[in-house]
Amino acid sequence: MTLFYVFAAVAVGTSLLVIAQRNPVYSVLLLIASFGALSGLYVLLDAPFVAVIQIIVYAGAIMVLFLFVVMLLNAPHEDTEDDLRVHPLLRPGPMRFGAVLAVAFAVELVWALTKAGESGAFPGGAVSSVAAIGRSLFTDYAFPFEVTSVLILVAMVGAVVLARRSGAGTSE
Amino acid sequence: MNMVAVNHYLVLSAMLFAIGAAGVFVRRNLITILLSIEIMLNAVNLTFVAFGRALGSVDGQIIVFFVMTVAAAEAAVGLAIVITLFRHKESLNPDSFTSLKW
Amino acid sequence: MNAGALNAVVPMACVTAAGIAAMLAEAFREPGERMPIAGLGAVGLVGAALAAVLLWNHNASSFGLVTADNFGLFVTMILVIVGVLSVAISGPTVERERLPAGEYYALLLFALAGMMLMATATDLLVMFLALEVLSLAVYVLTGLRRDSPVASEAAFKYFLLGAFSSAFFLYGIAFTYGVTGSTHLDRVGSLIAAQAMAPTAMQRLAAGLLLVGFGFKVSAVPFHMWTPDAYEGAPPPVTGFMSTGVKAAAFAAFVRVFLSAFEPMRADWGAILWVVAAATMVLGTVVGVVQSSVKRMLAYSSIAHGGYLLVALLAANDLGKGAVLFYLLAYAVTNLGAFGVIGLLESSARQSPATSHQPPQNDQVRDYAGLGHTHPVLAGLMTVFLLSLGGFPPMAGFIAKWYVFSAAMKAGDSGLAIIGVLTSVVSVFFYLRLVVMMYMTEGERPATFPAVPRIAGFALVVSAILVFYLGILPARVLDWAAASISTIF
Amino acid sequence: MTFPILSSLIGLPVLGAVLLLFVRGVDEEQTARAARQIALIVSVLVFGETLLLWSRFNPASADFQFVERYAWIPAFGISYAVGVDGISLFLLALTGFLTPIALLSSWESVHTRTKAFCIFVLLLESAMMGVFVSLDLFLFYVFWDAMLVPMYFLIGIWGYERRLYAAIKFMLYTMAGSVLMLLAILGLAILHYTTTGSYSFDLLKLYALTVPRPMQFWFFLAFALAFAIKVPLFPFHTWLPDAHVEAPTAGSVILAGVLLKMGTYGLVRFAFPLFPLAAEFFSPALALLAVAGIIYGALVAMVQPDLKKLVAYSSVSHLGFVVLGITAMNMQGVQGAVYQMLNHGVSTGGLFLIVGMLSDRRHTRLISEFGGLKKVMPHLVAAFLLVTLSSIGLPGLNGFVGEFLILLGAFRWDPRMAAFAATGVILSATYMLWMFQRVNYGTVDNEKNSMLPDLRPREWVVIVPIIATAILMGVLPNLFLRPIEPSVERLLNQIHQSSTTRILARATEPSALRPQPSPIHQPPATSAVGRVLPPSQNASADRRGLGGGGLDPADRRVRKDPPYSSSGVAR
Amino acid sequence: MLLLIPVLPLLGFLINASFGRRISKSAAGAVACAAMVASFAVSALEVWQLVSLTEESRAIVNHAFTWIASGDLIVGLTLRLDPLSAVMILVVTGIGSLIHLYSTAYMHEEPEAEYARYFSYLNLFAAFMLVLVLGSNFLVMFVGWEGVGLCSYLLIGFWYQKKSASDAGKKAFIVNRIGDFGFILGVLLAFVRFGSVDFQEIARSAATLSPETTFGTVSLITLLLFVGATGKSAQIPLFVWLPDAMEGPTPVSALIHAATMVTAGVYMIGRNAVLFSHAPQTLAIVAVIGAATALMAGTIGLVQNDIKRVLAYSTVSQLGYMFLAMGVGAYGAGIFHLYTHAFFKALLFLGSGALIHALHGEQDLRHMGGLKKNLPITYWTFLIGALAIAGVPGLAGFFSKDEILSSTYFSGHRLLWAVGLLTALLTAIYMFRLVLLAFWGPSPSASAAQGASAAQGASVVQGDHVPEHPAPEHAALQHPAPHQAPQHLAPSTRLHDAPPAMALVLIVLAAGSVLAGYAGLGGRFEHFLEPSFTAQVIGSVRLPPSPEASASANASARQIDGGTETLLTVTASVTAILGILIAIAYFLKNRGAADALAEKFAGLHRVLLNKYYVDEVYEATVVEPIHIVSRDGLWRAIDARVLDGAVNGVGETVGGLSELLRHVQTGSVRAYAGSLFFGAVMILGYYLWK
Repeated sequence: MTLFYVFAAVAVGTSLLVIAQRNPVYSVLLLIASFGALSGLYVLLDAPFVAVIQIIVYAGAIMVLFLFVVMLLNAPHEDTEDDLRVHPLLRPGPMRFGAVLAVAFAVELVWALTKAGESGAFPGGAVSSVAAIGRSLFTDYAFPFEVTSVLILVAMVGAVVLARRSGAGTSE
Repeated sequence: MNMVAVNHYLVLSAMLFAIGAAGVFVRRNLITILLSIEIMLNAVNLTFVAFGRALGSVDGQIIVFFVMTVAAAEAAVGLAIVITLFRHKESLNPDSFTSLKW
Repeated sequence: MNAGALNAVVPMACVTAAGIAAMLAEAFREPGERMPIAGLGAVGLVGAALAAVLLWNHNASSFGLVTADNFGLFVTMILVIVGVLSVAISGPTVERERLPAGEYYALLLFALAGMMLMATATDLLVMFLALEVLSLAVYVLTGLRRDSPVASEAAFKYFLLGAFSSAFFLYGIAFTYGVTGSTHLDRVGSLIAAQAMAPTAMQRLAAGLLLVGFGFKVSAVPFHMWTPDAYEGAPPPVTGFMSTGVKAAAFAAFVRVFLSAFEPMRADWGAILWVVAAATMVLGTVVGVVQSSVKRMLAYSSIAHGGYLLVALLAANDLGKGAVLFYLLAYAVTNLGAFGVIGLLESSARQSPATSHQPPQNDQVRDYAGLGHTHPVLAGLMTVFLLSLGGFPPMAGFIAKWYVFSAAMKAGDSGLAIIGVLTSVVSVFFYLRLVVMMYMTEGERPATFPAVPRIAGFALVVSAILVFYLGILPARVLDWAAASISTIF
Repeated sequence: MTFPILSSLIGLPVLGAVLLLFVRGVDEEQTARAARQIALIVSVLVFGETLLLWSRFNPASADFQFVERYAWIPAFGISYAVGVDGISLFLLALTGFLTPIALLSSWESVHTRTKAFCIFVLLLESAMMGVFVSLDLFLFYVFWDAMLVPMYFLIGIWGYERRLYAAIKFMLYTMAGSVLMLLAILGLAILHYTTTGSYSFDLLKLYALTVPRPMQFWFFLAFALAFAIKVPLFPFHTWLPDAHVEAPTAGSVILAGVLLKMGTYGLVRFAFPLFPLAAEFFSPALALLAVAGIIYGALVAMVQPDLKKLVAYSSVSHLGFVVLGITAMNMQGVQGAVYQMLNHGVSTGGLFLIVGMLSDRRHTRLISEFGGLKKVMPHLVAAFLLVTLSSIGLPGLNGFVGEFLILLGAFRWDPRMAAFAATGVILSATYMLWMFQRVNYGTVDNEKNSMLPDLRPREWVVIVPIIATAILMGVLPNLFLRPIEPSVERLLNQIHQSSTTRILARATEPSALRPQPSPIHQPPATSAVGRVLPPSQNASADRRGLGGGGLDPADRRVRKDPPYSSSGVAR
Repeated sequence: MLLLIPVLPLLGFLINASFGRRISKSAAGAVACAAMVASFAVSALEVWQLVSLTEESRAIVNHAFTWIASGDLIVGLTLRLDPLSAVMILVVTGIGSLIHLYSTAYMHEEPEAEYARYFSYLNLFAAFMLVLVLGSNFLVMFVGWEGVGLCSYLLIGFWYQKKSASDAGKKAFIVNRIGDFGFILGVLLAFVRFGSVDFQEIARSAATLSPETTFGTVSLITLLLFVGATGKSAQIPLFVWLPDAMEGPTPVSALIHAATMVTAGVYMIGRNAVLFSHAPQTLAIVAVIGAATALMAGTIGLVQNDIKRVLAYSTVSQLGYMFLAMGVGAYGAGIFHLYTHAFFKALLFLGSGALIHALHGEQDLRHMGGLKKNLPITYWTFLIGALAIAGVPGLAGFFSKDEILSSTYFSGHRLLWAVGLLTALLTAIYMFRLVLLAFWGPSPSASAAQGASAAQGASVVQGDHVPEHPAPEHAALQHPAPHQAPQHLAPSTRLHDAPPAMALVLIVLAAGSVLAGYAGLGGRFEHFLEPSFTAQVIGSVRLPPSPEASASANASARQIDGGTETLLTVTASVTAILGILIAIAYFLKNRGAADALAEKFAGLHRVLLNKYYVDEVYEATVVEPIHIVSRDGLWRAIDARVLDGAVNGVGETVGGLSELLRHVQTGSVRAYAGSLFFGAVMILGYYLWK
């Protein structure tokens, strides 16, 4: 109960900080924190497997990739002087418009979800054993699993093709 | 033992989703924008897990697994695109890439 | 699990295998060695087509997640045609732009596989994965001209918005899952039907978020804004490919999800889609009027055509479903032809840094001045495609539009039909602008266009013949389209 | 199996066009010559076929003849159905007649891309033939729309200075009107589906359909709009002057000669018989527009400084007569309208030919640039005079017969309409003769005019058939009227029967059935409001040509049923 | 056989129109004359046949073929010869032949092509005129009706290089068309009312009706037909074209604008006598219009200085007389006057033509005088014509005029009778003014140069009698120095009398003018015509003529009151002689008095000289407004701005909207995402709100 609120607060707080940061390095790090909190929530939801891969895959792999790219690009801080050159629609006004939309969106969702008066409580028996997941993954979900392989192949090829140094990728 | 209702998780995920969506707008850094999208995907993951738990099935968790794969793939391609983009202009500001318009 | 259980995935397996083969071929190629990589793709596609033909009427299902029903197979056939034509017209561009051929064709084939999967998937999760496969591949294809800032920008915009909308789509799946406990369309459908009288808020959320996701993929207003930029930045064959293939796959899935699973809630999403369809048709045509870039103009035209497809989808009767299929086919053949011509005409866009902000050459409408003199055949083909897009008989576009508007009229939705026909009149204006340029304006400078490679030229002629075939003798294809929808709805 | 003559009318030009695609001479000049000759041969063959058709046409029959019917898109009840009746017979002949003339008229004036020119003319001919023979609404629409494309190219490539504007305006304006008709066609097919369980675009089946009243109104409006733009009916005419003026001579001839007829043909063939109730309701409004167009077109024509524009506006005026005749919906009105369509094709086609000859010589079409031509080119001016006279409806030439029949028909329906329309007779003489005087009479003030050559042999070949036809049609109109009559009769029966039976079915009070004598000089109200629901037989009887207003009822003798109202061809 | 009558001239036309340029002038003239003479011969033969028939069945019908058939409208190309048309064809072919003959000499100075063209037109005219009078139904008549209008147009504008000529031709055609407008409507109404356009059938149907006491359908039909007649026969308000028509060659004026075509209106009323008899109200209108026209034209004729214009107004005036006769129901008298008038008016015109011919184009009376010695044949024949038209007893005009006046008197229209009488007086005055000014008095040759310049000056001031340039002048036009025309009037120029062809014609016509009237002695002429004014025979059964019709038809024949009759005749004769005396007094004895009178009533004089300003009024109230409204209102404002503006406006609106909407596409990916997000929020909002 309490843990939920703690994790929730951490998740929301760090997420907000992610988007409030000018420095992408901090953003990445804060996001990892947020993922940690989510991982805790997964544990609360009787999903230890997801909690673990959340840490391993997400925080560990994906975020490191991000961090790597940030470092690679020697990512500058957001430059503000560009503001003067851009179209009026891109000035902070529209930015706020986006934020307002986000708030509206949140309100809509929250209203819909709370109004839906569905059973609050979780049913008893949680099926969360890694064995069950594994079995399901390689039987019922075998095909999607195979699809992900293609997906990753595509991502791999794509990333390689795009990120390769100029001139190296030509057919010659 | 767990007294928190599904709705709480759902509301939380909704808030996270909205935060992620907002991040696309408020930040002018491509990396941060990609991160915001990761927040959105994570919010969805939370929903899946919560529903899975509520429905008492493992499907939710398995879907999360696939989502994570997708997120990774997207991140890879996205970052690759960001790198090519950066090579052209030495900038990560999305608003400096507006030669295609109207 | 017997071998037969895999039948439904054979077409996409063929295509994927071809993609992998293309990749390997590239990898093991000696530098400078010419290799028919495109040919490999064609072989795979032919295999997929054969598979589709053999599977026709068998209603094969694999894993309970993929169903090769006639509907899906029809779309698969469209995608095969899209694939073959795209491969055929890509040659000159790949060569000129010095794109990595292996990767190019591999990605094209992977994207096609994803599209086929998306069209035949009966599970939302698989659909999502397929969507991602095709999207990622297309993002990369869009940005494949890495040294062109415009291409990178296009890829980036497409990617970012695509990812953004995927999140919404996924969120929609999540709610669907939450409401129904499944991502299987059958089960989703039956559960929603049970509650059709009073859909819960979460059901509505699910439908709404899925609409956003599909809306993005079919570039419906207001989710369309990536379209012109991505289309303009991508190499023309890729533009042609994504304007037809992605659209076909997305509409197939759209139809499958909304006309079967979410059909009971039609009263709700129908009204939304009505507005969206109307806005899409109007905006697509109206903004197309003032475009000076040919690709951009066709991008807006593509938006508008998406609107017509939405009209058919919205009609939701037997005619509408058939119309979607026929329209997709007609549009695919026509638009690929048009982009093929554009691809042939677009001269090398290799730019020095000084000119890096210039759009590719020969892309402006005025660059086509006098084409009717210098390249009568190309101009003639382009005219045929443009007139078909404008909906003139006796070309495919006319029959397609007629089918769509019949569906709308039958559904009693004359309002949309009227908007549709009027916008198609407006759209004629901008198609004709190009015709005017080609035939009725003298070129300022002697137009220097590259020679036409044989395969690409042949593909264009075949497209034109198909355009006329579908326009003059559509009966058989119409019957197929009608038959294929009857199996699932 | 008999020779599919109608299909060959459509197919032969297409074949010719395809053949032309492969014509390639050593040089441009040779290609052009070969293309012209082939196109001319093909079009003359087609004309010959139309004459053959005429000779084999049974003038006593009201039914469609030479019908060919093949399933095309069976799932939607779409068939390739073509047939010809008296109404379309001569329009086919007219098309066949004018196409070679148009080709000949451009023999020398078109010297760029001659091959393409010939191809487009042939394609246009094919589409026009298709429009007139289609018995399937879908097929009709296909030809209707397909015809726009070659015309667009003809105007856009070979036109004058503002050709692009004119071409696009022509295309978009016409399309804008016709797309709504497409929807109405679809609506009809769907109605057929809902009532019978199968789709059908077959005209004859749709004739038999009972269309609900409100639907009739909307559908009729959609059809009427399309046709009104095509005609063009005032105030939808503004595309016409531009298109006419900018089109090359051949384009103008075909445009005026045939294309405009499609609008009026459509009204007769489709709009009126398919939606009789709505036709009944809207015909006063249409007639009003027609009459307005007659007067307006004539007045505006009067002040035009440009010859082609003048002729274009005169077309507005003349076509107003045709529409008026149709709206009268009685024997003389409709027959006159059909006849006037042919007349207008011949006369105005001839005028455009003459104007084309003048502008070929002088490269201007401004009336003020000419003057005294009679001295220089007596033969051309003589031809000009005859064509002019035919256009203003001098008895003995073709124009009169049509105009008189139309006026008679209109008069029987509503004398006031006829009276206003008849002022067109005065005005047409005014503007045509004034123009004629300024161009041909007086002294040769402009040096450039003094050395112009008279009619060349090719021009003789072009203009003599026109004049001969004008005289033939004026002296022996019955040659043409006779085959037209049964079909018109059938059409009228169809319209009046359906509207009368429905009126009878609707009218419950007996009083509504009692014929009421119309008061003297008080013709049935013609305003839209007044004729909303003609409650009595009287109103519909009036429409059958019994002479509505202005008559005292004492003389029953002449008011007995005219032959076409009592017994018709059973359908 | 009947068909031959119009076909022969038509053949002449075809020959001259096709080969005229290639054959000599004499050949062309011969062809034309031969065609006419042959036609006359056939006509005579046919009339002989007709006369030999019994009175009850005096009609020859020749049905050529069915011309128009549409529903219940069946119109045959049918020619019908009955007494009325018999008179007409004789007049047309007879006078026509003479005028053809005359023309061969008159037009001799034209180049060959023009000469042939002239004769082809003339033949065509004759053909149409014969169709007009022989047509047995309205439509066939209308063919001729319009055809003669066309020929009139062509012949008036024969010298097309002269703007005034082509203007006059156009004016004639258009004014006639205005009349035709009424005519057509009349025909339509007649058909709707009677179910036929055949004269006989209409007459039979009408005969069964009783005359309309109120203004009914028949009145309307007849009134509309009469509108047509006013156009063709130059009656108020459509008379304005006829004086201008004098731009044509003089023989044309004689044939078309005096003897034949202009009488078509009268003939048409006569043809439909039964119908008109059933519409007394219309008849009254016809009578009043006729009388008013007669008077008005007479007053104008009084002061005109152009010799042909005087004759033109005289024609208008005489036509008014005929209508007066028709209007009072004296159809026979009207036709009788038509017949006599044909002789003397043709004579007068041809005489004036000879005069003009001799003077090389001079038409202004003020520049003539003392010509009787130089031109004796012309003078004497002209004098006979003048006496005839003035109504001097013993000559043709006397008999017919007297008939009309007495019929008018007996019909009870005393006021109209008075007007008729006054007109007769005026006729005598202006005709003799003409004779005296032209043939008597001092010769102006001594002051020719002054006269020429005075003519110029006068034309500037008054603008109504610009010297006209007939044949010789026209010939000059084609040569380099067109504006030296007045020099032809130089005193050295020999004046020579009419050449033989012309002289012969003049003499024949003069004889006719003397003798033609005797055909009407004792009402024989009317009696001969009478069957044409009643519902006609079918086969042998004769419908009883409606009493009213025959009553009015016979009004003049019946001796109501022998004494009054005689008195009336005396009055008419006295009036004619009085008029001649007045003319002698003013224009021979004391020219100054005439000028003084003109001075005294300067205003009136000017009004008359300017023909009551009718042309100007029409110009200002009809022609100009229509022109301005059409150009500035309809074309430039409504068509270009409103209608086309609306059409183009749609296009521009779309374009503008497009330009506006494209700028939403800013190029910023965040804005794009915003759009997407906005869409999502709206969709969900709608969903949840619903």
